[in-house]
Amino acid sequence: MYNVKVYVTYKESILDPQGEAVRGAVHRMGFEEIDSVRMGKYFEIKVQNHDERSVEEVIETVCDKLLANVVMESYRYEIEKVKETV
Amino acid sequence: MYNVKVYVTYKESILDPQGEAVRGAVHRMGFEEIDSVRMGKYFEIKVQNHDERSVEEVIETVCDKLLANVVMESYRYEIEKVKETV
Amino acid sequence: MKTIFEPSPELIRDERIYAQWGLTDEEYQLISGDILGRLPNYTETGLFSVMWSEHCSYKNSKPVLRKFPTDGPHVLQGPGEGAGIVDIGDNQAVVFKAESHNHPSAVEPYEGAATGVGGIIRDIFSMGARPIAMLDSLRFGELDNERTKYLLEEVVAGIGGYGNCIGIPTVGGEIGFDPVYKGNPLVNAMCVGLIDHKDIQKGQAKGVGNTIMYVGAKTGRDGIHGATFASEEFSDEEEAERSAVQVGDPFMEKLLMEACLELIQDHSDILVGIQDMGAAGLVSSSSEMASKAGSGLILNLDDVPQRETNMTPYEMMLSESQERMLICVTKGTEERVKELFSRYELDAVTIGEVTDDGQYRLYHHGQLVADLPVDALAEDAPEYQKDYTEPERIQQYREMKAFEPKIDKAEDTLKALLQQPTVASKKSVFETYDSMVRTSTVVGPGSDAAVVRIRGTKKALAMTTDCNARYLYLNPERGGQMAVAEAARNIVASGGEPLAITDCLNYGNPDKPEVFWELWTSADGISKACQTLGTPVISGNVSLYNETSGEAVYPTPVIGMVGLVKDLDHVTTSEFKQAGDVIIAVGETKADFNGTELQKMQLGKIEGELFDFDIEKEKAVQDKVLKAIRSGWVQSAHDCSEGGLAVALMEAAFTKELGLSVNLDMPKEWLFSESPSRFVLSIKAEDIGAVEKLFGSDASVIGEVTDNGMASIQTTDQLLECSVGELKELWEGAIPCLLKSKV
Amino acid sequence: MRFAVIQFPGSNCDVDLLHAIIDGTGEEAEYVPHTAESLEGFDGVLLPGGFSYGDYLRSGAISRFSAVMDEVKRFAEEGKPVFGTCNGFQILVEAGLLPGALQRNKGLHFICRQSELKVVNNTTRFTSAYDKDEQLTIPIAHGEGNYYCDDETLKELQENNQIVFTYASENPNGSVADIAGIINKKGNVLGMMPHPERAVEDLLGSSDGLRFFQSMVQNFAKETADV
Ligand SMILES: Nc1ncnc2c1ncn2[C@@H]1O[C@H](COP(=O)(O)OP(=O)(O)O)[C@@H](O)[C@H]1O
Ligand SMILES: [Mg+2]
Repeated sequence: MYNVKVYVTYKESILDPQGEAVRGAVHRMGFEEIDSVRMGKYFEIKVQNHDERSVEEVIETVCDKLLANVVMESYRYEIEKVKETV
Repeated sequence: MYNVKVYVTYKESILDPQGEAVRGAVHRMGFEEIDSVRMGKYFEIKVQNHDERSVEEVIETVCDKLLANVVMESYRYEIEKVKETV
Repeated sequence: MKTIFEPSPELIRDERIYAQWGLTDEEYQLISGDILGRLPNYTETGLFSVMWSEHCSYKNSKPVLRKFPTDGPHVLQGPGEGAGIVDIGDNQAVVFKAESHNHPSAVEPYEGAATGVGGIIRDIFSMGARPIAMLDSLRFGELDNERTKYLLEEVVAGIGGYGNCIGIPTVGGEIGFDPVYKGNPLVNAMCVGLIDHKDIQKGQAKGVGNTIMYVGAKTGRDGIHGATFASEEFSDEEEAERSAVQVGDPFMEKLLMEACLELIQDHSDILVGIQDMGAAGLVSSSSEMASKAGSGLILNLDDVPQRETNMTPYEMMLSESQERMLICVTKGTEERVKELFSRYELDAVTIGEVTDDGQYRLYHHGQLVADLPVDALAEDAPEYQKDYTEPERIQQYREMKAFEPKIDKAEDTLKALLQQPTVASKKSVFETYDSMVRTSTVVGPGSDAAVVRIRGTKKALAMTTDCNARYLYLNPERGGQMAVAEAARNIVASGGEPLAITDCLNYGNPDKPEVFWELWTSADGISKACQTLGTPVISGNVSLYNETSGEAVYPTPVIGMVGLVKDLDHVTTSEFKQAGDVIIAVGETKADFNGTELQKMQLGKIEGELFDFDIEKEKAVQDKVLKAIRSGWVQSAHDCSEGGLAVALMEAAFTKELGLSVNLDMPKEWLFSESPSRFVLSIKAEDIGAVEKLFGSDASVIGEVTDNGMASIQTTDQLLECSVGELKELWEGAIPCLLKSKV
Repeated sequence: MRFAVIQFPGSNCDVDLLHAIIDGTGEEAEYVPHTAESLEGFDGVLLPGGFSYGDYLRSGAISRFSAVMDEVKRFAEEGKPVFGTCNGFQILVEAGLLPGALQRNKGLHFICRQSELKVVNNTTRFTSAYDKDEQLTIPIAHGEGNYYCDDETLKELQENNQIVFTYASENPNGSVADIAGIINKKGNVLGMMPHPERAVEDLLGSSDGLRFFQSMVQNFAKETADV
């Protein structure tokens, strides 16, 4: 069993209207020190598998084809093996 | 300057329809080994500040009041100090 | 700071860098010779390449567009501005235009469709009009693969995402499916606005010393060369190099729209001109505004609001960041403008001024980085008369024997047809659009044309988009006529009188003589129909190079039509209203099967000579139907299109799940013929006499509406009997089912 | 009766509410910007539908920080009527004026269509012109209308008769207990996902929403007459 965390964010050059709206709100709340906010997606995925390489392959494909649109988003992930408790 | 990462996810007890939809899509792609998917939000925030404690306070307030709806979501964050390059 | 390498003018010439941006050798020589008398620098070459692209200059399509009738007594603004305008009386006018966003949507369907909607909305409010409705016309490949399903779902989500958020109801549209659109879907959006005559704006920058201001979102590097990119055909290898897509921000646009409308309506004393930044953003809007007014312009690029650092003049001028507008105001009134926009939490920034020497000058970091005659950019792109040849298939089709469908049981054929995605209910799609916001939608999606009332009057506007591209593929000229006729038929069925059209001409690569022939001859057909129906072309959009790996889409000139409903009492919908009403078939049914949904279903392709069409006859029939509606005789009216009479009858029965009992003097196959110029009406029994008298031989009573929930259709060789509820389930379930099914 | 229709940046059903009041009930209504610092002179407050701040982050999450929301809270504390539809409901919930939260629709799609509602509580100042259990046709148009609250809150809502409307035929969004609209304990703040302001004319498909606003007006008239 693996726990995978995937982070999907807009590429640097792409407008992030949501992040901008949050930044505006934060400023209106009085937190002027917050310089910039970028908003992205976050996934926690549990994978049933026993072979580390293939988990990476699976996650890579899923990110590439489904979770991110690589034309405008980039992603990164962390794979963590979980001890099975029987 | 601080880089802050905030993760907002639905509480365990709450159904995550988007995560469920992703899981369905992943299975249709043939990746049956993916057991569960939870989807959340991810924020990268830059804070201009010189006093560590107060950054935490700021982020705590922003998360509590804005970034997460604590009725159904929980959050966690990581604060990282960035070396200023002059 | 990183320095950006820009090739020198000599290098641009020697390495033919201009060619990568789509300029030909001749065009480059024209620029460096007659126009400038020197070599253009990097920025200047970029400006020319984008302004002289097909998308901005219409250099290949201008001769085609010239065929269209664009005048009429009620036309206040024809093609040439952001959108066309038609008078509807009472000092009010309707403003509308359609636009394609095919290529961006193929790359990033959600944002491509969303920004398409955003762009067409800006076209409408930049004229001074309040946008009141949206329509969308979509084409996809067959729903038999994950990619197409994804495209459909994301495009629809993008259209809804933008339109719902900004609060303009999406009231109608159409979706068709054919394999030719697989790699190159069509995403066309149409926006309709309402305006008082006094508020009509022009995109012009005039008056020496007047101020050019920039309002809305900041400029980033998004979509650079989007306009030239839209003018190039895709090849699979290029996929990786495609330029960055734009992300839409409907919230920003909502604020921008309200602020601009306030500026237009309440501050006409200081506003000189306004234009949206669409394709080729800043350069196209600013140079067109100056060129139209015969002025010159100076822009200070350091003052352009920038989202990213170190942007070059080239990048700023060509960026296609969304939700931006350019305005020209009288000198000295900048503070008033700023104050107005700041109430909407928007910045308005002075970036330049109007001059009188016809030069277009850009300054950056204190340096003059471009100095060009503005007309050369905006007006003087060369025009090309492309070669055209009739494609071979057309001759082959002429020689083919007409298609004869094989039908055992008409019921099975009907069921299968109702589940063809092009025929099937689009409810699962249009329910995701807010079709009711602004509480004026009298007839939303699901009937023929949509109807939006004009508050404070007894009038309403009927609107629709239509194009059966299969007919055009078999015969572009006749098919072009039929597209306009079908749109008009939908308007008339809803109780409206057709006013004018907008068009979105979606074709393949015009460098191919066969493709150009399709464009050339279909324009003849569209023009002829427009003339006969009295509906001039008041705006439109050309999208060429719709090909993947050398295969062009069907010639698809989507027609957006708006009609005037003179009295809300005339509003008519397609569904049967009550049992006992008499069903009337208007128009003549023949064995017309080439290019039909039935042929496609049975053969897997369309072929043969397209059946006959008579636009004069069409006009006569439409006039009679409108007259019958206005006389108050018509309970329901539905136009007969894909799938023929059987499908039209069933669609009329579905909404209220009423039954029908019909007796037809024709063989069962003809139930699915797509003979043009037909309607299905239902009327109260007491009006039979009046209706028969009006129509004469153009219509016949074929049966009645029943309340037993059964469809019973007797033909000369078979009785079709089936539960309406069961058929409806198949019809409504078809697309959701295709989307869910695993392949 | 004088109504304030609050305009948040991105509200888009403000015009519909205004017309529902003026054309539908013949009472007065005026737009009030989100920056307003007073609601003096108004007898009722209406929070419109739309996409305030684009519904970015979460619907209603950003609007609740608007200046006018402090006033809306004060107005509500004074026992005066506050009504939020759709995005207005979301804002009331985010602002803590009503319990619970609104999640994305179960089917993940925005849905716009007529819906059938049941009047569960016709004893409120917003629903007194309806019969108990009467069925109404009122449109919905939302992407995040899936009402959520924990079991304890639900129990409380039920015990206090705070559930005012439920979806009658089908639950379009996955709401807990088919909830379409709720009211606060005090009975003066009501939020619902459906749009009664879109159902005040037969021409547009239904006029079942008209009595909602008429209830507000009648009850206000009664109260002021009593004083
Ligand atoms: N993409 C769409 N967006 C909105 N409405 C749509 C869409 N596709 C179809 N519709 C609606 O569905 C109904 C039937 O469409 P269609 O079959 O194309 O009608 P017709 O053939 O009579 O023009 C129309 O009311 C139309 O507006
Ligand atoms: Mg029709």
